[in-house]
Amino acid sequence: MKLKHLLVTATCTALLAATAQAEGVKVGMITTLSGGGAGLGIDVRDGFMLAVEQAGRSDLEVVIEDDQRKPDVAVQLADKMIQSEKVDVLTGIIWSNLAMAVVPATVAQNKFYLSPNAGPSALAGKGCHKNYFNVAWQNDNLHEAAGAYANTAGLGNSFILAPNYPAGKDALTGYKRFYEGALAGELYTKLGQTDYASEIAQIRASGADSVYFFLPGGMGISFLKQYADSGLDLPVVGPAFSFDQGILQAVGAAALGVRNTSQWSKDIDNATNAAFVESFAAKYGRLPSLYASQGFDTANLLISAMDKADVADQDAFRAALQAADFASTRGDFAFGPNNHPIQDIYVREVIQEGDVFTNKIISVGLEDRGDAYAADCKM
Amino acid sequence: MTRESFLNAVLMGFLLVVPLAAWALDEPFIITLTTRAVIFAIAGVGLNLALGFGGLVSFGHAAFFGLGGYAMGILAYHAQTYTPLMDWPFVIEGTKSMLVIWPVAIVASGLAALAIGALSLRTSGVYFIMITLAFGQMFFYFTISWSAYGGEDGLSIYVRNSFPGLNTMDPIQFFAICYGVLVLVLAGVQRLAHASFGLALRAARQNEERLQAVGQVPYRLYLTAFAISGAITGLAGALFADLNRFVSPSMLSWQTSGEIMVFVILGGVGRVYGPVAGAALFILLEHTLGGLSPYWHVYLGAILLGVVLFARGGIFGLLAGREVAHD
Amino acid sequence: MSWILLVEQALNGLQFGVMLFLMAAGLTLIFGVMGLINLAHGSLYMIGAFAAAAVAAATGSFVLALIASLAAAALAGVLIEATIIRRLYDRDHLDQVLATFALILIFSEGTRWAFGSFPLFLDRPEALSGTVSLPFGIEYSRYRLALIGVGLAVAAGLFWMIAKTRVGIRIRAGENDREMIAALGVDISRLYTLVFALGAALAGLAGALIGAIQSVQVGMGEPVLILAFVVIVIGGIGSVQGALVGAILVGLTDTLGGFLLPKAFALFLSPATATSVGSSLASMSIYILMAGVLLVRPKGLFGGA
Amino acid sequence: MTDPILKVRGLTKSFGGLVATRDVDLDLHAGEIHALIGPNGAGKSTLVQLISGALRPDTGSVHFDGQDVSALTTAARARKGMARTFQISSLAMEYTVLQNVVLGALGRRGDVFRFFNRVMKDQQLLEVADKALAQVGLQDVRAFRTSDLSHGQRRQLEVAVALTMEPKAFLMDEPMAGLGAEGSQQLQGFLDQLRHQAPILLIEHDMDAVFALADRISVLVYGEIIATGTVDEIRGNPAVREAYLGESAE
Repeated sequence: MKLKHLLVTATCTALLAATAQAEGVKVGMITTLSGGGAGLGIDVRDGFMLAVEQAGRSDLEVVIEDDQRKPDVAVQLADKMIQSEKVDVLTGIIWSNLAMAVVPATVAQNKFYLSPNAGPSALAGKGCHKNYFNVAWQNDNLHEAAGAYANTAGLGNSFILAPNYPAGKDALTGYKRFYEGALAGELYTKLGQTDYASEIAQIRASGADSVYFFLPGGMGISFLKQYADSGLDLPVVGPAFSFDQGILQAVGAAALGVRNTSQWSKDIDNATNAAFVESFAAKYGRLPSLYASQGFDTANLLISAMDKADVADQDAFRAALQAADFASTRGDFAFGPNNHPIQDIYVREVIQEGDVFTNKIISVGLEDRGDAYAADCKM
Repeated sequence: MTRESFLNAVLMGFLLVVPLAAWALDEPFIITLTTRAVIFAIAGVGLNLALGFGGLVSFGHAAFFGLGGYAMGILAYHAQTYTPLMDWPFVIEGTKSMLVIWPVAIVASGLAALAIGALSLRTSGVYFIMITLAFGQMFFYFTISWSAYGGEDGLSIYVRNSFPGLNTMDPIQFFAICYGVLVLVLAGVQRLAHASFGLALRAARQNEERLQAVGQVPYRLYLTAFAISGAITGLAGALFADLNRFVSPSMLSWQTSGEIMVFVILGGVGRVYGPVAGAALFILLEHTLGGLSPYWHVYLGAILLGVVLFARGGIFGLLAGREVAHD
Repeated sequence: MSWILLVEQALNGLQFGVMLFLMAAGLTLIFGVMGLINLAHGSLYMIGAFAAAAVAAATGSFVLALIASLAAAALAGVLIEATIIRRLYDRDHLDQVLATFALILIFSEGTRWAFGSFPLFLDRPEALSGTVSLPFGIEYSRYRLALIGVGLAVAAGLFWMIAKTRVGIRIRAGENDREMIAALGVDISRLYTLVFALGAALAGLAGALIGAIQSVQVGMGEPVLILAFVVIVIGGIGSVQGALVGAILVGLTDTLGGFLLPKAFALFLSPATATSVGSSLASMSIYILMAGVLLVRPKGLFGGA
Repeated sequence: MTDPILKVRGLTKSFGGLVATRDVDLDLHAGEIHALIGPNGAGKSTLVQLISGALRPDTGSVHFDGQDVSALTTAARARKGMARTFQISSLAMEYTVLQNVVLGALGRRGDVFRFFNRVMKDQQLLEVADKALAQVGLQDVRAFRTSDLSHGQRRQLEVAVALTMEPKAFLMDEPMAGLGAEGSQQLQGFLDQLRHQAPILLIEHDMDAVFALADRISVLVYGEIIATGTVDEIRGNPAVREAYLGESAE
């Protein structure tokens, strides 16, 4: 491939600049800690650092920087981490657009990147790279599970909506990949939109039997509150992003009973998860979210590779990562050929436990799901 | 040598010495950081032409910054995927050469500025501020939904574009290119400020009636200044995209317009080298305050507020005193 | 597409419009009387929402929450007016833009520091939940209907105040001639503080009312701020009447544009393309509206002189 | 008699229902000072703006130097040689005195769209500028910032800028306003000489100056010219006396 050729050129340049690595592993975490969406970054960081602390290793150093959710700042920080801090591994990015800005250049410079959250399709298919590991999910996964769930739940006329940007389009594509019923309507809303009266009116008029939406962050909160207020009582399905622990309390009772898909839930029954939930709550005084679990798993994956290989030996370290020989909060966890997870995606329901709104697993949406792009990946 | 030109020399020397020292000490990130300041300075110098010399408070310059970025992104994207930009009526190929990309970025953003300016200059005052903001937002939302070039995800370019005889992936060499562009732009704007056009434009800002009374039409001067201003900011955008090897709609957000404006005001409105000082200080603040606290925006806000309230004329007003009339 | 849906969308547009008016009225008054561009108006909206959420969480009362939003925003308004804004009245627009931009940074991060990074919970009162049946079989959200009512009532009150009360007369005098009003012996700085507090309170109220059906989070004020600017520019800066007309125009354009444009494009494009092109154009529609209005009337619809 | 340099015919302008000028005829001949007087609110400012092109009349025409300039902009009229000075000094205050006059000369020459010349080193422009400064007696302060000038000096500078335009006629809006007795006296002497360079349409409140300088006087009341004539004719005109007595009785 000619593209590869370009990459090789870049790699050589970077290699010349690189100096001999010291003992141990230095990790650069670039994540969103200020401004809008800071909650997600804080959860990833806290989950990651909890695992690091529990491992108690002196040969693992973590440098954390705030990307302010700005792609150009993230790129600067990646440069800083690689050039000045001389890190071996980068991680932490929450948003797909920031990942698209940072990941290709990072792996081209022979660094490892472990994604604790974003999984854009471009990096799973043609743009995959042997040094890029996704420890969360490919962006489509939760939506695919929702589509599959709709089939088993007997929903045959969905109204689907997402913001008008790439992740939104991927989401609806993912849903439709497994969903077999008819579409009552398909809408793209403005990114950052906060009022959904118009969309809800269209849902009401469409004759749909269910609603699937992907509206991350504040958009989802607004949608759910307004949906509950509209008196519509069609079943709603969404991905876990709008129902995670940080957001649920702001949505309140409006979310009760909503089915959502997630690769993690705090009631997944394994010892690692139970210990994680307990120690996270004890340390930070709040329940962990799926982002926190992803941060925690990412750190444990890294630590498991450190036990097996020296990071200076790239091939051995890569093989150790690929083996994914760690106890995941999700139970079974393995990497596919494109270094993306193969894992179960659950269907959860929002419930109330005392004063706190949280989720409970009701079924498995997709079992051992990889992703749709692995075939395009030539490593 | 006036105090202002002394300050100019110190400033440009500082921007040169810092990365060289960083190069010697093998601190490439400092070089990258300085490069960022230099590119922001170019964008600010561009805006300053409209804002400082013409009195045109544009709240939409991010559109030109982003347009320059996308000109680079699109050309390089087509070059790296080996797909032509256009098949019909004739084939246009992408390119990875800065010497081709820059003129395209300049012309594209200059033409956009000409069109936006021609419409916006029918208004004045607050209305002008707001209509430029509106055009900026239009471009912003357009790029977000422009799925052919990545939409909100933006476009990644794997390797920096090429410049004859230099290795652009080497931070110090890429810095040299940007610094060279800044010097050229500053020299150009300096000449322009002292040329017939500059004399008339700055007179129009001070007193439109006066300019008309000597037989000249302010609108034409404003529009020309706005177009040149947009073109320079567009060039900065192309460099910025190359620095990051990435372009996305965030370059076109209204916060970016605000930031470019901050560089100009922080440095000193209407001083040719003002935005250079402003951008350098801004990057310095961002870097040092960012390390102090996750809530560093509070401090940044307080400093900006202090500059507006107590240091009128920005850094240059503070250090170089009242603007010296040049003749 | 039925016409009932169209009417419902028009109601939604109207509701969006009257809420924008609450924001825009303060902005336009502050500009009209004091000549100030206040970018920090969106922060006052955010403060109103956060105050309401905090009080609602503590007391469970929506009425108290609304009172808190008014009081907190007005207090914040008086505070910044007396310490900072006051120094900006005789500055040019550029200084005002920068200073109030700095205020946004301070308010946003300050709020995040005080309330954390996660969105807060604020719900509409139970009494206003559910829907009401309107004529012709339209089911409409009770809370949104209440919002339209509150918005129109505030608008009426504002018009009455400006037309009939002494404060209103002074405001009108202040809009026409600043020296004149000082010559009349009115304590100008008190009038300015009052107008600013009034504008702030309206923004805070809007924040609380909207916060109940949206997400109460840091940064929520900025998109609304930009829309409010679009509104007052369309209406003519300084004109409360213009703000009302502009707000409703923007509300309807945004809602109906987002609803109708994809359908219109579907008439001659494939569904996927139509949705995408229509949605893109819809997100630009209000800016296109604003540019169009300014090209025909460079000082807005009601901006006379 | 030769054609007038400035010929105004039937100018009418109303704002809403209010008629600001009604059917105004006015001539300015070579070599004369033609004064336009009238009580406050008579419409003098409106008339000046109509002649200079800042306002468009509802009906009527303005001919300048033998051409119909009614459709031209202020700038185009200025380029034809209609030099205007303003009631309130209208100068580029941040510029030096020299920069202001060079701006005038540049405007006259017309090549403002040059981006890389050194305008303040342009000998041709400097010559014109220095000549104008010398004529008004400001050569000693040429490097001063305009905002540092006294009120009287700014008035002189206005005239100097007008001179660089190689004017065919001057349109002077209350040049004596705000000057002390001495300053007025000085300017009066200067204008007396200036009329030989180009005729002056002088809008002025200072009656002593008007009566001392004017060859002819037109009186504008409520937007209409009620009388035009020599100084003596106007002094003896009963309608004028009434208009002015009425004013002074206020």
